[in-house]
Amino acid sequence: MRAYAAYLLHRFGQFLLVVFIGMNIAFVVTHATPIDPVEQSIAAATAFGSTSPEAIAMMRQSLRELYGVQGGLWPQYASFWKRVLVLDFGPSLSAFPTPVSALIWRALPWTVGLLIVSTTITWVLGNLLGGLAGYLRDNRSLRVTGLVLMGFHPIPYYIVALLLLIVFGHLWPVLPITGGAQMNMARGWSPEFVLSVLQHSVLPVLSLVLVGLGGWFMGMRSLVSNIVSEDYVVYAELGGVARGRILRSYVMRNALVPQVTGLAMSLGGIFNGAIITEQVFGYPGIGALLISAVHAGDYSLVLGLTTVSIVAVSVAVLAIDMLYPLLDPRVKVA
Amino acid sequence: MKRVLKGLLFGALMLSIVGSVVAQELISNVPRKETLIVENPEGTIKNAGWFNIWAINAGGQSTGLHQLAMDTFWYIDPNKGIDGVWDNSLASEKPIYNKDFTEMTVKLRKGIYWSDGVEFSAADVLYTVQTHLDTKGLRWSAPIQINVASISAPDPYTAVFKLKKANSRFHALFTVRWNAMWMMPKHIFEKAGDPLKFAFNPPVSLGAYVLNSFDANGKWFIWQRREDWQRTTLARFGQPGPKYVAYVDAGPPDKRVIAQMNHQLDIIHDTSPEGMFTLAKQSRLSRAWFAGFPYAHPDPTLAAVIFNTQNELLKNRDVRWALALLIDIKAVSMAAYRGAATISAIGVPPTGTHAEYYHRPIEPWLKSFEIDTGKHKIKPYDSTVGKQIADSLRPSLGIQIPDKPEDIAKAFGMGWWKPDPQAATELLEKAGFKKVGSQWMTPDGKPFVMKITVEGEGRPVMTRAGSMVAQQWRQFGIEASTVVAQGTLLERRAAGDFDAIISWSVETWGGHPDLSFFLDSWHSQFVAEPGKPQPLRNWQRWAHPELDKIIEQVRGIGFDDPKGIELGREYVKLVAREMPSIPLMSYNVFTVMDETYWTGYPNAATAPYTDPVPNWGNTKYMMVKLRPRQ
Amino acid sequence: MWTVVRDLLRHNRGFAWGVFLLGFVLLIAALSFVSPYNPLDSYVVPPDMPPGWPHLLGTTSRGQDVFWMLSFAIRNTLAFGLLVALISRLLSLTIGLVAGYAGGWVDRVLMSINDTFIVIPLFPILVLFYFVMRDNMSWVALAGVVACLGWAYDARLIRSVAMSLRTREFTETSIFSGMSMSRILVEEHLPYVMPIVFSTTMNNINWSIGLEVTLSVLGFTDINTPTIGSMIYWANQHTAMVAGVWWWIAFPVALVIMTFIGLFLLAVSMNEFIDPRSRFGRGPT
Amino acid sequence: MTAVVQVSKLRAYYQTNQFGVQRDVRAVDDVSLQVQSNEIYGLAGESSCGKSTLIKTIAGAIRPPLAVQGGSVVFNFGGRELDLYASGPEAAAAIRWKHLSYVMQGSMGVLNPVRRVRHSFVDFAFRHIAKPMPQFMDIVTAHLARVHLGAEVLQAYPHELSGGMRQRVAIALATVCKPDLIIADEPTTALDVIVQKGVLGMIREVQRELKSSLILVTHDMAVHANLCDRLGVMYAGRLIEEGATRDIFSRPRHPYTAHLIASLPRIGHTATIKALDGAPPNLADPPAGCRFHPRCPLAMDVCKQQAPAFVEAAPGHRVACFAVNPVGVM
Repeated sequence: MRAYAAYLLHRFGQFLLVVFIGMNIAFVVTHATPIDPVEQSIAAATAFGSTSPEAIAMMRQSLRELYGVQGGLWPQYASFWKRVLVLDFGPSLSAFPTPVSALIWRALPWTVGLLIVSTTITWVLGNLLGGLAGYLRDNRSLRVTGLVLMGFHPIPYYIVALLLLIVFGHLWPVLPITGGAQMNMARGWSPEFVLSVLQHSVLPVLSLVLVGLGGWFMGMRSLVSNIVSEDYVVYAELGGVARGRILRSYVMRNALVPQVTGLAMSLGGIFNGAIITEQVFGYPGIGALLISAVHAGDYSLVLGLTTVSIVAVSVAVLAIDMLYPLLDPRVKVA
Repeated sequence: MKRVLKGLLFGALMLSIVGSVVAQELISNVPRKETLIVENPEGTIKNAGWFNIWAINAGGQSTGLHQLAMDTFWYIDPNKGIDGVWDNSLASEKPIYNKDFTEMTVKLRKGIYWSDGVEFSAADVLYTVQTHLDTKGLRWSAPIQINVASISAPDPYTAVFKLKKANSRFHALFTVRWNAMWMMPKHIFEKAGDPLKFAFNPPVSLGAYVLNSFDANGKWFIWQRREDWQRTTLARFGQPGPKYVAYVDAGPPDKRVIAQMNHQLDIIHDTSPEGMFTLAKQSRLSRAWFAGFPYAHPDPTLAAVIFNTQNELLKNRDVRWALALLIDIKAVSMAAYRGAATISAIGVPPTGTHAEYYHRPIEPWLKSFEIDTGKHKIKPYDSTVGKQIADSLRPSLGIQIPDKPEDIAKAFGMGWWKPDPQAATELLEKAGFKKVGSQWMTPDGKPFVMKITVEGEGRPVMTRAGSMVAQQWRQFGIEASTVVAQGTLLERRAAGDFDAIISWSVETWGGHPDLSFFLDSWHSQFVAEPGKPQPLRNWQRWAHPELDKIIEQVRGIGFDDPKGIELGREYVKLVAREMPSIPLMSYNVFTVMDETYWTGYPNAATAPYTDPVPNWGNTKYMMVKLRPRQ
Repeated sequence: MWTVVRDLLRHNRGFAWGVFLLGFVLLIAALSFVSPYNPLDSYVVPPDMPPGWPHLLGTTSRGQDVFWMLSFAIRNTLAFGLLVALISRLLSLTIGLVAGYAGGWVDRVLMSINDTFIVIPLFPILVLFYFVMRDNMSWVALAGVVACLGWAYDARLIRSVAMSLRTREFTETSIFSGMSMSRILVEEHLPYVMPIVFSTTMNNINWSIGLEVTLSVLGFTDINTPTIGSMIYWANQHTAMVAGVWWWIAFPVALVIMTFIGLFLLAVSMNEFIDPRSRFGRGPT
Repeated sequence: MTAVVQVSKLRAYYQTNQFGVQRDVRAVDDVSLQVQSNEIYGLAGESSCGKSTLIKTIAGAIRPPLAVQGGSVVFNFGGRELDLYASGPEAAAAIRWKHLSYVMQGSMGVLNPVRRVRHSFVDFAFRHIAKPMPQFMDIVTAHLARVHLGAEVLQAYPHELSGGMRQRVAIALATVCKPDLIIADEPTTALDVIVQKGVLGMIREVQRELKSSLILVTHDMAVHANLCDRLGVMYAGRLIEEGATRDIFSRPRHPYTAHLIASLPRIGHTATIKALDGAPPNLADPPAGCRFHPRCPLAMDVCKQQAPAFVEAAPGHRVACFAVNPVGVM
């Protein structure tokens, strides 16, 4: 029990460290950007109309006051941490005066949904197939599946997404290639809306799954093929324990332990994938929001998004770490 | 085992079924036949629920908001207009100035109502102007506070502006060319508190449409024709056709093309030339401004290679001219537009009514115009370039290429500067440059580096033009390359953070010969210190006493005074001699309109009544011309 | 070493295929040195020609020969991958070896930082970097940044090996014989971790090329340098897909996929050779 | 007396294929033996002489690269005969644990590390004992008492038990179904001497109670001496002497056996035993003729050419040595 406590403490420390380092990188980088939100706004606001030059000088002044972008680095750093702690990042500069948090909460559900669905499918399916493939070495269909999955594994998310876009958007246009749901449909748990959301998520999810599967598949397969020669498995077979039971409770059960750690470690990468996928399929998540925010030179929004994504990912990792001991009784502070 | 695998296969099958079989209507609860679907080039609106257009880019504006729900005194059409270029919208007549241009009186139409049934009156005008006087940081606060001393309303249908100083162009502030200062509903805003923090959701409309619904994630906005559309200014031209208008984020160019091929996007705002050609070939009912090549609508905007004339090397006119003489406009037109460009040699876009006011009258002068390379004089102008482009395209495109000179001029432009590397060499040497091996060196012996800033994916066509210009300079031995400033271009342009930039410092009314729209801001009084942000539009940061003289004279005369045209021509000759930026072509926009559901779109030949480019506030006039396809 | 390679070639199908694919890719890259065209020039050949003779893989809408462009593109892309791999190897080797050898708090500190870099979503940070450096973001600079973000995962693997080495008696003896830590690491431990370094290099190259392509396609890199990414970028600018100029996108994608699978097969087969218990957790970004 | 297991002409090789180079390690080469019911049969020999492989093969615990090349293993449980390698895996699975159980070498790793001990008993024994769960648990608990373990171990995870406890759990697990034949491979190696004694004693008790047969493999002759009824001695993958433990210890026929016994420390025996020179042969290519001849004190020329036959030298006592009876096999 004390081992568990120590373990948790350690993981939590790690969690704090990740968040801290991440935040600082984000802060430093965003504040090094030469983009000036005020100039961005003015440029955008006056791009087409006819505005006299003195007017612009005046506009610049009042926007500076409005956005409150004056002040040195340290005060900004301090206020940044204050904001992180209360998860309020002030008003967005490219959608002033709407608070950043409002924009993020609007987009976050889409990304989180996308991630949870695709990651679950990927991880479960990948481990299941991988486990079977490792256990039934000479099953043809599994061999083939393995080859296909491994073919996709090394290809970057963008390329896979692009291929899907071309196939289902252009050559055989049966699936929506943009947006998160049908236009002008009332949001809620109505079957139409849910169905529409599902339909729009097929391609993004598919691209994430296709890339992801291979890793889990191979990991699980090699793990399993090592575990089947472990004493306890051999012994169980000598003991005439049913094959299904052996596969489940002896082989898979033991192989899952490292795979769960693997999941925690790869969440960051998966998140990157989600951002790119959203960009390709115009999915209304935080990926698209982030990129447009960077374009608009909107510090506060970029900071908010980076912060939220780092915290979100780390929390997910922490959650997995906490569940880990349930899976492996031999928990020790690693 | 087998069972598990079967299960997996089944799952995959279900997935694809969810996808394919349940193919739905594009928009739910709105009949497609009564809906016009338009691309909003702003893409996804971060802050969808914000309709207070008077707060500086807090939300979207070409989401249909300023096309369908806003209105103000006057509109100037970039093309011919429904009846004339000038339209009195909320005003019942043209602006009335006193003789020294220190007071402007506006007569308002009667019987115009807000969508919530309140009548529009001078009270709203007063409120709008007063609010901008009292509040800092509203979109039009600055120009109002600079110009307006006071405003009064002798009667509910008259507004009188007392100006701080003479300004013969003050009405421009209320004259829609893309947009202008819109009227605020007094009865809403006066209850709303701080006008900077008020979202104005749902918007109360002064136009013929009112908001029906919108996407919280900012991907689409659907507007609905007002029951009482007769009580809006548009009613003078009859009933608007579409019952619903949807402004949507159509994604990247190829997705737009796909969408229109599947008749899910009636108006594409802009696409690549290749996309345009594809639609022309494959989509039977897709239409563009020109029935055939070059298809695109020439916006009254002059795409140019804009130099930063504060940059040491580029202060010298000879250097600028040398660089100009290295450009083969035919290749640039090819690279940027596949030939579908309307070129212009002079500092005015070759569009709308400008050709007859400027390009044609000025051509004799251009033909005789000489520059001195130091070794000898050359006549750089070649009046046949437009024809050459047409001829070079005719073999591949055949009949759709016009052969009547005036048609060619309309489609491809008239003449341009002929490439003359010899003269360029002489000019550079005159300026103290040296060629060492294959590499040009600056007077102080460093390699001659030119970085051309382009916007990248934001404006593919301009990016392509930039790369071609860079290539031509490079081939001459100048170390030239392009720099992508996606998203940051506007700011870098203002900051003067470039050697040369592909952009536009010349934008005009299009329909009206007056040039003050951009020219006034070229006065040397506005040129910023190097490194300081330059107010629009003199991006080249170029000052010249003769120019200042011209501008000051323009300020002194009326908007419609024919003398304005004379002064305009003076300006044209001046910039031709000085070459502060190299004019390339008009900004041609490939707006593609699908006639599957709607007909009556504007076009160059038979219905040039307005600009089809849908993010223009002026496109409200399109609605009354659109009719469902029979 | 060579005998190993020979044996692998003869008896490991994956390895043979990997070598074949990469060989092909490298050949194409090498051809760029004899290209008749300057990759920066456009409109040197008639645009939009479908694959055929004399333009094997057709020509782009910018009037460039796809085949020769491709040879430059893949060359630069590979160079990028190698550079990233090189820098990140140095980082992961140093950190992995030191952490594994020193153990104790040094190890704990290093690994905490390490895990941080594994967990943090890198993409947002990369995009930010682009916007700080803007046009100074040459692909060398980009390689630097990517490398600095991409060492962590392999440092962990190396560390685990180093830890096992530490307990071997030859380490003890060299400690007693008064060798300095750095010498022990370089002369005694490095040889043992080399195999794993090789195999992780392959994965790392894959990963970094993946990033390069993605960033370029999104327009976050210098578009003047022809790479696989910038090729696709230009194709998108000309809506090549809908315009029916499929060869402009298809061939780069095909070639880069070949590269990925080739490198990947090498990594897998090498791993089987070194240590059958190896895992591949990370998916490319 | 009926034979519980009948092994005849059994050959099992380790076949490795390192980059195309085929190697056969003849760990079990033409071995025949039988074990009677209710007897303890010991297998002796230096480590890596193939005894573990032999019983693995008997128990059907073979994994690649180990493969059976020939011969047969026939069980006879209550009159029902079963040829292990002729009949399919189902048939083999059917007898496991009910009739045939197995105690693995170094039983440390035989318990599933991530599940409680209880589950192992359920997985292995529940279906054979065929009683509702509560009774079944009572039976298990009672049986654990036999090996001096409390019920609490059932709730424990393997890593929470000491080596000795785990060993005893393994034995309890192997015996809980009262099988006819128990195969124990070095059950006490890796245990300290005290624990060893206890465990061995325990094994004997259990075996006596259950009246089941036991094949006991260990290199420790002392253990054989005080536990086994009969003893087989292996050298280089072959059985070279077999007989009643008493006879073998009182009068070893084979020089190798003699050496093994001589190397046992005895009270009052001060003379140091001269060690056997040379090392056991490489089973990849064993010496021709008698595999022992390179180390044999009495080696003759014939030993170098021919392998001696394994034949009775006295009733129930078989030996393979020319020095004992000059019969060879071609």
